[in-house]
Amino acid sequence: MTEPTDPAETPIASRSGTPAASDAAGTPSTEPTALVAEEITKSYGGVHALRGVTFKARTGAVNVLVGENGAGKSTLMKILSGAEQPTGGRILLDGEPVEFPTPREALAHGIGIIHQELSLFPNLSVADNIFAGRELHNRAHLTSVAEQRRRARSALARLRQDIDPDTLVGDLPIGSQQLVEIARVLSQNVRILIMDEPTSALSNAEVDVLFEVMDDLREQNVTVIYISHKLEEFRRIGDYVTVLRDGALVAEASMDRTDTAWIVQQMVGRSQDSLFTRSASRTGDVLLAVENLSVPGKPTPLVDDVSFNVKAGEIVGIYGLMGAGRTELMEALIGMRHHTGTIQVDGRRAVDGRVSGRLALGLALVPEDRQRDGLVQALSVRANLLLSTLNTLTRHLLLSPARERRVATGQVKDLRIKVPGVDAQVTQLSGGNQQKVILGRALRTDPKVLLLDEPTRGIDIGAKTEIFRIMSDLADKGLGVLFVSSELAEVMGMSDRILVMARGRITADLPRGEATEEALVNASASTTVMKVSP
Amino acid sequence: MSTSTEPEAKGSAAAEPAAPADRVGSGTRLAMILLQGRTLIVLVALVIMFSLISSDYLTTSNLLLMSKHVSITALLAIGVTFVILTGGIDLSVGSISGLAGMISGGLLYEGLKLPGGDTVWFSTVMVIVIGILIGAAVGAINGLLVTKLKVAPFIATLGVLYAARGLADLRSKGGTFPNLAGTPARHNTGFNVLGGKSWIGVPVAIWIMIVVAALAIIVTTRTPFGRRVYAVGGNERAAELAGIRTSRIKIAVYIISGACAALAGLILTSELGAAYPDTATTYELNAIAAAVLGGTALAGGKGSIIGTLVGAFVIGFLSDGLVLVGVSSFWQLVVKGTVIVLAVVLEQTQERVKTRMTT
Amino acid sequence: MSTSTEPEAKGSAAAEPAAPADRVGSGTRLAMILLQGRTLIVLVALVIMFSLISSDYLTTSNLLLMSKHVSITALLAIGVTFVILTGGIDLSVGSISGLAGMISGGLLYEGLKLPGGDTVWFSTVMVIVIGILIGAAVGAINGLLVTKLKVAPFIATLGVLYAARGLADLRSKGGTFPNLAGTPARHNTGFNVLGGKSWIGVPVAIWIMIVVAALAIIVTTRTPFGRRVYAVGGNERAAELAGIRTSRIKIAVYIISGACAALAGLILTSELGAAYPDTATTYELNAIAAAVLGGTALAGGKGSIIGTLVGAFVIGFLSDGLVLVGVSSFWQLVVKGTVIVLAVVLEQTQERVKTRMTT
Amino acid sequence: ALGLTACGSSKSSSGSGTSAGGSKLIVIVTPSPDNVFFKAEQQAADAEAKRLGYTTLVLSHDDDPTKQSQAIDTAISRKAAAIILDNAGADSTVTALQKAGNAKIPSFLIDREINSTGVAKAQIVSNNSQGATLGAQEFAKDMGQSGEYFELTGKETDTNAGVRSKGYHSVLDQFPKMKMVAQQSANWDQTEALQKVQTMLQAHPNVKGIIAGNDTMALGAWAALQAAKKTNVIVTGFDGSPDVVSSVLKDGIKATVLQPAAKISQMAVDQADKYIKTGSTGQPEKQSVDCVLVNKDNAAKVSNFALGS
Ligand SMILES: Nc1ncnc2c1ncn2[C@@H]1O[C@H](COP(=O)(O)OP(=O)(O)OP(=O)(O)O)[C@@H](O)[C@H]1O
Ligand SMILES: Nc1ncnc2c1ncn2[C@@H]1O[C@H](COP(=O)(O)OP(=O)(O)OP(=O)(O)O)[C@@H](O)[C@H]1O
Ligand SMILES: O[C@@H]1[C@H](O)[C@H](O)CO[C@H]1O
Ligand SMILES: [Mg+2]
Ligand SMILES: [Mg+2]
Repeated sequence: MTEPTDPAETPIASRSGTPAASDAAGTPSTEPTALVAEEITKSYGGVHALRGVTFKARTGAVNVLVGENGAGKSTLMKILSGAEQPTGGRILLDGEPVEFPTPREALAHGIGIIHQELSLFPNLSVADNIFAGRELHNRAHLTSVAEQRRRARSALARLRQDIDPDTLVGDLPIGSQQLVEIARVLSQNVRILIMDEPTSALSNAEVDVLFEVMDDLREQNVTVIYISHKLEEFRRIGDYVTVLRDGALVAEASMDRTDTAWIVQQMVGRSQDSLFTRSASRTGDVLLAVENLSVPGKPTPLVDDVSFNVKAGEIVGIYGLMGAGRTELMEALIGMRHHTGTIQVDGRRAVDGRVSGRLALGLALVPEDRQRDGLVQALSVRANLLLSTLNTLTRHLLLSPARERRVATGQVKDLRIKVPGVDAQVTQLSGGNQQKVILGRALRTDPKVLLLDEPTRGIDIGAKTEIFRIMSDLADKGLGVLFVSSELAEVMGMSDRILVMARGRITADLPRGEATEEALVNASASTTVMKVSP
Repeated sequence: MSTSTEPEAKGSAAAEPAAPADRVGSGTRLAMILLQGRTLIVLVALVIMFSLISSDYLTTSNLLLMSKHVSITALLAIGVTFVILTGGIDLSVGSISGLAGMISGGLLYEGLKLPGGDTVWFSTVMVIVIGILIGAAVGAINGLLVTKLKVAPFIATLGVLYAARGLADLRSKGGTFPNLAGTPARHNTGFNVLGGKSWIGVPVAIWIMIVVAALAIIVTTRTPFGRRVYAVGGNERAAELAGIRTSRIKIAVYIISGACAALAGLILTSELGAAYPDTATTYELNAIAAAVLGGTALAGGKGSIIGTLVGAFVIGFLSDGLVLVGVSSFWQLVVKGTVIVLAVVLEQTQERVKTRMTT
Repeated sequence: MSTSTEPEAKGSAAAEPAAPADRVGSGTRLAMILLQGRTLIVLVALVIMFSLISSDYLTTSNLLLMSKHVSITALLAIGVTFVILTGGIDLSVGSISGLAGMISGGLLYEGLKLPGGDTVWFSTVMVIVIGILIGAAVGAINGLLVTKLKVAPFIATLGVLYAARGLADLRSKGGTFPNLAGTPARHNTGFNVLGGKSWIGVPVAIWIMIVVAALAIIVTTRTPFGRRVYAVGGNERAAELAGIRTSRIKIAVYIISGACAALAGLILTSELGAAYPDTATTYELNAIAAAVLGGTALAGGKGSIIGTLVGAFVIGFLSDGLVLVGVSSFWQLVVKGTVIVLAVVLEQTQERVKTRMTT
Repeated sequence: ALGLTACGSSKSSSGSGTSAGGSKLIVIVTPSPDNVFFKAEQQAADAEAKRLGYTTLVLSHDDDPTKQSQAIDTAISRKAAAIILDNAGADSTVTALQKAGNAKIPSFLIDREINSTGVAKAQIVSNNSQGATLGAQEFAKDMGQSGEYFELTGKETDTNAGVRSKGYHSVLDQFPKMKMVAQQSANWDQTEALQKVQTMLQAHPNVKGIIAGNDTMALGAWAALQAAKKTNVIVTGFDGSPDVVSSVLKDGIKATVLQPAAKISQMAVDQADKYIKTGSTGQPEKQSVDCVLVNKDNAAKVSNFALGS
């Protein structure tokens, strides 16, 4: 089932796609279906998230659901798991109509879900998280702490994780949190398992383990519904694929009858030709020079004596495994973390430790966790876009809404952000468009060096391509771009130069030509420090 | 990773949109805001009800009087709204009113006694300015405690609630400054203007409320600072990353709150013609209630000055109405509590109906 | 979707870990909790300081007396802690104490007057049970307002604060029930045991506090219900998605809070030997302060009953100590405010030092 | 050093023996001193006690019986020789005083009575009923025995509030042309009186007089009248506080009823001293001191709650 991982085959880098190999007609209709969503519609006020979708999940198979950001995938899953109520349509379980007014009823019917936005309790231990809502207790109704701990450990062991069940979930890196959430639903012995982008924060090795577990589940006749934006991944694990576009089902097929190009075409509604590839721009002077930068941490520094530079017109990728310290490096650069060492931007040395000082110097960061660090959820798209540059918009000390709207609308057009209007609340946008809003805010500060931390996490191919195009355009205009990614294909396709981090250190600095997959993977597991001359 | 859905935020799901202005043209805008106002219906209902019971309720003079009483709550609530918008809370406003009243009252009554035995007298304007500065300074202490020493706002301002009240007591050793008339020779007469005089038929206190409210509306909806206040309350980390100096913003809102509280305290003192240390005790609850009633979410990031004003009017018009129609003070409490809760419930029902209508 | 980082949560970053128990063996566990206690150092410092000033402070009889005073705050604060852990707030506890005291006091003093003209008398135990049930019922109203009518907890409980106090007033038309001794024939003597008697030398009020605290500790740390309380406060949406009936949990915590408040009110009433409607006015602030001082985060999900107890002891031992050594009531306020803030600051410094030590 | 409370240092109190009988500490507990009446009480008691060689601890209960009970606990802890108390509630004070009694600490009540005898060694109060009659008669006279008036009553839990209101009505109800058009409690509080009177004036703009249960409320009422430019309305208070007396002199408030606050405090301390030394006060428990009407005629002779000659 494994697809070749040659980057040339992945849609990001492929120049031209094969025309549709098969059609929706290839759908086998004889397979037994465990769960059917029939003619489901869902509206949020004026937004029609789902328009009469009939989706079938085949028993004992991995049913992949794909589609662009905002296609309605998560909404459909929320309805199937009782977290949302459909505006119309019905759900059939083994042919019987069922209703799930709350998640409890869905759970009672053996439907478990891993939500796209983690739904964990940061204030509780791993074991408490795994058993939240179905705590084990003895006859005196006291929690069976030891038993919970034991079972939590074994659920995690199934994912080959050695996380202490007593750790607070809030203290875990986001990847481990995702694994805890997976362990939780695995320990529920569900017969239908919904996974909404479960691997968005996982390393390749962890994904491999997860897929082994999914194979086991398939053996046990568990029905899996799997959502992902990572093509090579879901092609590897999926049995069936269903494509949603703009809230409607556009195609479904048996996975082996499809190819990448066909899927992408169904998703975006156009052929793959328009997808983007980077051609390197000319590099100029050093714009960002970092020397001996360290971020203290326990037991070892989170960032350990790192030196590197980024030149004008250059896109530098930082690859590494989760926990390598890349986010901490980015946060130190932007002034969100205490650090030692020197940072120079375009020859000017950073003295002010605050974010405002770093912005003034010409740095801007698009953070990894857009919900936590990027968006002000209660504010409009416009307010979010303009938040860093309010002072440039005043006349006589006052903001002019008309002017704000004009500027924001321009930015929305430039970045092709899909919005109902610039005054819409930012949470009404899909993930990819939210990401573009944050990118737009960073760009408005006129950065010399743009810092992007996992800029494509959880966003669809179309949006991904656009973000790459923007990065590339910026580099062409003479900006420096430093971006963190955990996806090999992505760093290799987009970077002019690749830094690899491991345990807080830079372990490789490879120009595009020398950056083979093997070299990157080796360096990411390495402990030897690369000496980089700035 | 997602943090908890703050229940307050949920409870006030019906809150007005964060920045209610600049949706539509300024003409319709006001109408929309008023229609959206969560408690406006309650206010109208109250006025109708009381005017049916008593013909003295809906008279110009009574409306002016009630508005004058409202101005105290409104000033406190406007200041507190700034703080709540950033996600903080200010319990110290009542005490700040008391302290500012005592400081200014003392300056008018006995001047500033220097260690040498001399006494310095300040002009009325100076006395008022000093009172407001005292409020701003106490607010700054709140802000510094919250930002620099990282004390939770509830605790920081609760501590200041006690300490400021204690200082107010200490100023006069518990006693009252009974006479704030001043003497012409010292240029400190006329303090009674704040709370006792009118201009074109409208009490000065109401004018002050109008000016402060107008400024606050402009600041919250039309200035970078105001936008930053919402951003800090909406998502502090994101605000920080957007280059906003969140500490500065927070210190600023506590200063604003302190200054508003001091102004309210001066008006109260001026109206009474006497300063006593217990002035405005427990007024913080009314102020916070007005803000929350007006749609400000305690979790921060949501609310509006107009909403707060409506909230303050509901509380004030209700209290005065009950006295006017002669309800016993026990029933006053019961009715007040019930109306506060009902106002929110009613508003939410109305919101639900509206949502249903638009879908 | 993740909501804003609640500033309170940040302010109390030094809070004890959510579930302090079940980390390590129960022997070391207590030691760890005590060492971690954010305010314990302050408590120890207070005791040392006052005993140096006055030899009457560190005597058994004074410690018992102070602990008895603490028991009121502690009972209120334990109940409030449950509510705060879910991310709510309960401002009505003081009023509930007053109402429960008046209801029980009235039953003892004049019985239940039936419309027909007859009077029903209840035994002391029944009177106490009724008082507690009244508290639980008012708590249930809070819970229903918050969950079913989606009123923000601050507003819902503020409304109930006023309404319950008004009802307490109405029960006696503002008057006091002067004599709660009961008569043997009616089996309603002995009410004074709650607040006035001792058992093996320790006042009954302290025993009640110990029992309630022990139960609360078990419930919060060792029962599924307790976990769910933390879960609801930590991430309400996630709790909902995990199949937890968040409404039930919330209603339950308000009932617990109401019942605890009623118990505190009964002890107060018993101690005074008379029920008056103003009993426990503004005690809610002290109760919430104790909880927050003890490390409970107002954003919910973080805190512990033990922390709350320590918080209550700090507030009580401080107030009593200041009175005992004869500090003027004005300075008492200033010192109280300062110490509350300092306790949090000190604790945070200590946390920072600890983090530094472990790195 | 700053406290008016000028309390005795703990050294002297603990050094003076272990038994209550040997203590030289007198604990003085009153409501909040922001009413000058209580402040005068405190100061007079404090001065008298010091004059007699006692150390003092001055506390205030802010009209909260629970706080009062804790203050009495403190007196017990400090093994006070006597307690001088202006109490927080006629009924809710009894148990606390019994506690003190059990600890062999005698209590001497001033200003307000309790609904129980045998608990305190003395209850020295001004004759509120007699004073109210005086005030009401003067009020009726100033009103010309006809017209609409308001009454501001004090805190319900304070017996004085009820006694005074009753005393007022025993006189005023005899005049058929006098009509009480509104009655509200302002809880002895100045601001509350101000705002309530303002509102009452809306409903009854033609009111001719306001009779208040004490002087702080009378001052609040007067401020409301000044703001409404209705200074021809007749106001009568109760206490004889300096601020009202000076208002009387300036043709503001018409009259008040002087309670000899200082004298009552002194009497209580003297009797406490006698009791400590001899085991008896030599007086009946309930003692009432007559009040004096203060109006324009004699106001100049009043100073600090005492009528000079
Ligand atoms: N609570 C809501 N209020 C309004 N609109 C919403 C809400 N939730 C989702 N939507 C809208 O519904 C549509 C579908 O959203 P959904 O989250 O299902 O997309 P998705 O396919 O999961 O996208 P992604 O790949 O980005 O996760 C989007 O247009 C989104 O903006
Ligand atoms: N709360 C915490 N306590 C202890 N260690 C932590 C904590 N949070 C993160 N770490 C550690 O900090 C390091 C960096 O974590 P992080 O996952 O942010 O790195 P990263 O390279 O940015 O990875 P990612 O690919 O997820 O962005 C890791 O060693 C991680 O285990
Ligand atoms: O007698 C006193 C005074 O009149 C005071 O003004 C209020 O309280 C009463 O008890
Ligand atoms: Mg989704
Ligand atoms: Mg990272």
